[in-house]
Amino acid sequence: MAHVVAPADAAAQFTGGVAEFDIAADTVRRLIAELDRRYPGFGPYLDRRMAVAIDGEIHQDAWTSPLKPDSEVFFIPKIGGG
Amino acid sequence: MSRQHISTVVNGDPVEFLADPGMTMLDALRDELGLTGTKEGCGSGDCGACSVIVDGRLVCSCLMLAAEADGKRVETIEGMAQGSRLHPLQQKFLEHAALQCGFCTPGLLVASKALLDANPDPTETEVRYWLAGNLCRCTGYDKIIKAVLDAAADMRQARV
Amino acid sequence: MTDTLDRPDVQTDLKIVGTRPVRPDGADKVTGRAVYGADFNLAGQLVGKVLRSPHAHARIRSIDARKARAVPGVKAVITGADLPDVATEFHEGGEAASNMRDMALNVMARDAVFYEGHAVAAVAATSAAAADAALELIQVDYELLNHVTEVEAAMSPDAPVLHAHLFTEGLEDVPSLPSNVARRHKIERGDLDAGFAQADVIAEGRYVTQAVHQGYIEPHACVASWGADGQCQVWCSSQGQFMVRTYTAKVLGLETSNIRVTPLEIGGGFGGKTVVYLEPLALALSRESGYPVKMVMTREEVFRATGPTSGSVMHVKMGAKADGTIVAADVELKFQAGAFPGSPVGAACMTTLSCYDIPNLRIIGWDVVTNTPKVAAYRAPGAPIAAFAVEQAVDDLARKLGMDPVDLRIKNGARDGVKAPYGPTFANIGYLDCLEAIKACPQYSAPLGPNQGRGVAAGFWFNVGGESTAAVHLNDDGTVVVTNGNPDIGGSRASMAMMAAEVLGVAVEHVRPVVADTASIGSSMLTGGSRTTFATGMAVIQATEKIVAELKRRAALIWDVPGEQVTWKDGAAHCADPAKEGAKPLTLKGLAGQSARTGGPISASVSLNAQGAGPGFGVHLCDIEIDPETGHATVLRYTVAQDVGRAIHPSYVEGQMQGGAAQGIGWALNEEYIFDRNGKMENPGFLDYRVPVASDLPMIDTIMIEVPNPRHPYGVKGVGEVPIVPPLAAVGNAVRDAIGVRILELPLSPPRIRATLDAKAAG
Amino acid sequence: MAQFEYLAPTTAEEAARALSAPGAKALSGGTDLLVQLKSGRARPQVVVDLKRIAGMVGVREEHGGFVIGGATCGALLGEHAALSRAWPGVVEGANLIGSTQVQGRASLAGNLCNASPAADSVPCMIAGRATCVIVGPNGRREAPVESICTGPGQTSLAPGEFVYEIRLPARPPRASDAYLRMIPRTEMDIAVVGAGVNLVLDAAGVITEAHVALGAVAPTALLVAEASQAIVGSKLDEAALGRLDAAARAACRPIDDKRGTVDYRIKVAGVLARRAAAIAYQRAGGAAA
Repeated sequence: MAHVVAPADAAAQFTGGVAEFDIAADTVRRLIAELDRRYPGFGPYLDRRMAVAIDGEIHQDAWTSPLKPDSEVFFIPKIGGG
Repeated sequence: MSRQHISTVVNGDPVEFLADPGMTMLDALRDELGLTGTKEGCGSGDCGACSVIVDGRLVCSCLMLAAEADGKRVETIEGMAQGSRLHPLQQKFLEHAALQCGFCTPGLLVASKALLDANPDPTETEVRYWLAGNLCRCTGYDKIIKAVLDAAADMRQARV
Repeated sequence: MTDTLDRPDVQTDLKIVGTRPVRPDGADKVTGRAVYGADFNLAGQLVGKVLRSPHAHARIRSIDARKARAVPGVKAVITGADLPDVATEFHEGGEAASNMRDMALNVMARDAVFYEGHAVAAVAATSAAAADAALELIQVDYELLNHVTEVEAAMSPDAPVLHAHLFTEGLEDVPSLPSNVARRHKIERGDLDAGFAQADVIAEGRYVTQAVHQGYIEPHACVASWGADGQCQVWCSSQGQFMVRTYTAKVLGLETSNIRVTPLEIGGGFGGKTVVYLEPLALALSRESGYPVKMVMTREEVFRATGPTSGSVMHVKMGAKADGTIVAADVELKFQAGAFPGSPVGAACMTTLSCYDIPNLRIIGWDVVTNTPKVAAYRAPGAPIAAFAVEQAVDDLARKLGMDPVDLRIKNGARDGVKAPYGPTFANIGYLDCLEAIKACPQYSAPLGPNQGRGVAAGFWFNVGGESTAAVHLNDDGTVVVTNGNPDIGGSRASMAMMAAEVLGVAVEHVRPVVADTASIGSSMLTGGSRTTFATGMAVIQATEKIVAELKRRAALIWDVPGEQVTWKDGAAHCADPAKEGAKPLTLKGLAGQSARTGGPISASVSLNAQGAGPGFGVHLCDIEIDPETGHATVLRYTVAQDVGRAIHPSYVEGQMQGGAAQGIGWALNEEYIFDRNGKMENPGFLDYRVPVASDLPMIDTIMIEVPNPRHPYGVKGVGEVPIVPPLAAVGNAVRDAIGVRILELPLSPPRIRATLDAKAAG
Repeated sequence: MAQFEYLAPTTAEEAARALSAPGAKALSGGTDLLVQLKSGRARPQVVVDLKRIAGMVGVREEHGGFVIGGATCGALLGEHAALSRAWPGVVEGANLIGSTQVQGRASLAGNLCNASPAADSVPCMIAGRATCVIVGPNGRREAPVESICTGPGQTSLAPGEFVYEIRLPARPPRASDAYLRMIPRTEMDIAVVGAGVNLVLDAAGVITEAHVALGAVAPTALLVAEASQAIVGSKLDEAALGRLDAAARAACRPIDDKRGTVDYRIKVAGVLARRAAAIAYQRAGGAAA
């Protein structure tokens, strides 16, 4: 079960404020699909706006990144640079 | 308004071109003579990227009419190296990594040459105040000042 | 395909990485031969110019260009109506995610103008004089609207609303009325009230900063050619030719294959050249005129119409226990986005407390549109602004606790295993090492004279990985070409050549780095986000490793030995097969000479999405002297300590540290956008927009701390953006130390410092 | 850049005739004029380059004083040893205008006739009691420098008139001057406040003659009589400096603009007047104040 945390404002908009979830998924792609099933529209929003940090490491576009059973997944706004 | 015939000497070569009265020396160098090494950063004499030497005097070519160059000697960045042998300032700027984007570098090299022609042994402060009219946004000036001081030392050495 | 390196051991016995060769593109730059945006010309090109709005906010009723078209020499006139009405679509072309509709509207207005300087029409003519004459004859019928520039004014309910379709995102309940607040960002952790309840000391402040510009010396410039067959070409200076291609295609509604963008040298960007302004207009003018079109911005246009970074109002409240443990932090950030949504307040929220391990925190960020030029990225976008507030609140805490400001930061500092406020757990970070380095540096203990002060401040930036492509080709004589898609703003060609040379084991002079156009190399994200040496470098290393693998295979073929018997060292294949005793090593030159017989040209290309960009930390120390009678501030001494991972070319890493510090010092002391009552910028030029000059600054001392990033073969971390984060607060803390009172509003100009001293004297 | 005709007459009379034409403007260093041409603030039909007229470029000593050609650039003044010794303040003012590059072009007459209240070279010319020789369609006349500027961008010159040369009077012994200005950076800015002080001392170090002129605190540079009276007869002691400070502040009629506030300019005018006086006093041979 991956422990997932989304930013408070994204949660406010789609999940009525719930920002932490536990989801059984072995890839980020499937994890996002499950979130979209629970909160319609949340999946595309996460894909468009969010980068993913898995166990402390940021992946900008990481559908294929594998998840360990006890992985900690953070959704964080995509980061631009100057 | 008729175009004016201008004859001048650029980097030691006699040159002639036609100039609208409103054309600046910078426009003439870049658009008429194809010497694009001298750059325009502001057009108002506040950045120094257009620095050239006219009759031995360091000036902003964007604040000078092309017509005023008639009969004058103009030195630009393109004239600093002797063939493929770089001027000591050009070499030191490379060795010290005294440039990043390089856009201000031509103006700074011409201004530094004018400085060392007038003052072969400047202090750090003298270099900084002489070059205050040449803006650089990338380097924070540190390596530029060190490169100029290093080149000055080499050039004094060479003169001995 | 994504080549993900899981856990490579960071190599340490390196021969070229860490040296300081002269950059391969240097000669052209010091002789004036390098070709920047405005230096490129095409035969028969027209001069393109833009008509810009004189009003900060107005509806466009109509535009009459008939007289303009009649001017002799005018070949094309375009307005918003000549460009597609682009639908809202978020696209990852350069920065995080840009709304294509907003970008198109910023390139040229359609129904309304949202800032003074907003493009409303453009002309192309055979001469500048004809183009100028035409601009003056374009009649635009404006309906003036109320405007607002200041961020808090724009947030108030009675403010004029810029976009009727704009409803604040990120709120619990979707608002019913449109407003100028595009988005609220929120990060929370722990129990804020409980945290503050434990605090023995509180530091609080309302901080204000103004919009500032990246200040690159090269104005935007491009040449564009629309072929009769619809094939378009663009030559321009930008931070990413692929970004220009993507955005230009979107704005003009073209297929990407129909646009080829050739990168020219770029005269500075700092994030400001990560969007398009002129390229779509030049192409549209070229289409209508049938000629190539060259467009070059004036310095005034660069200030009025290209992205500054946000002006801001910030509230910070921090609490600490007597023993120095920071227990709570409450930060609210209100940022100008300019004419369209998209300020860097999100990144500011994520970075503002990231140097600290604070259990209870709340960070709120407001993205607010205003009638000012659309904000663009400026080096670690948003982070310097937020650090100006937080790093001074921390300074106040240290004073109230009677604690050394560096010790307070060491006690609460982020370190491996600490969870960042925005989520991930830090690993392999050198923040504490930077703090210790500053504490030990000579400046920290040097005596101070009268009216002098010392300030310290810290800074963080994520650094970005992202998509990069690199290709390596072996030439017939054994020399090498390394091609990539990232414009070289600060010496990255040198780093690419060094990394390839290191893998090959040859001298860097034999490796020629090239920045290719969009049709000659795989796609690459732009140069920015401190990513190039990390991500593109990784692609270069992997591509070169493929070359070495192929060379070993070719050598095994030549020696007719099993592949495992061949090793690669110091630029040559060595044969370990006992049967081939005495076989001479096969050098690059030798293998290249026989490549036809062993399988053909030797080339390799790698495209990847680099993961694991190591975050960067920096700590700055500023000594300043204030003239109490004039309020003039002089920076006496400045030291920068920064975790640089592994410096590939140390001179250019030092250059980033010094350049970032100088921009931050300018931002702190004298730089600001000044708007008059009509929302018109009063200082659109380098005379009154005061960037630091050579005589303003001391030498900037640098301390490079190398804590390698294991996700890169040589341990590279991004270094370009962190150095601009601390200086605003380092200067602010130094001024506070010198005059005994804190000034909470930038810039710290002489009039403001003198007024503060007078108020203090008046008690 | 609007189109115009460029003329480069070789005699002053020719220049005066050319400048009498409607829409004619004089060009010396060009560091103000070209900026105005490009921004459209100036749209002349004719530009008359004065630099080829004999006497317009150069410095010569005459009857103990100095005569400076109207088109002489500031850098050249700095290289003239005798002038720099006699009039350090005037030379300082000229050599603070803009950058090294600008000082390679900008002239005293140009700086004066551009009539910016903040012109760096004007306070010390006024304090030095300099006069200018003006050539026009009906001959030459001489006028004190302070009579030239009548308001921001306006001068008392009649159509066709231009400043042919600046004359600095002979210096008595123990006389010197100094110029200071307040700018946010260390170079390149327009003066937020400027102060020029010219002093003559007697053998005992008592100030027998004093002239104080302030820049950027009124529509034109100001010659402040009360400031002179505040220090004449003193050895520039604290009391005298205090009176000078007050007199300077009282004379100011500044504006708020993007470079400074009214309150700031008034206060700093007093500060710079004091400091410039102290430097001039020291240069004139008085003990350090």
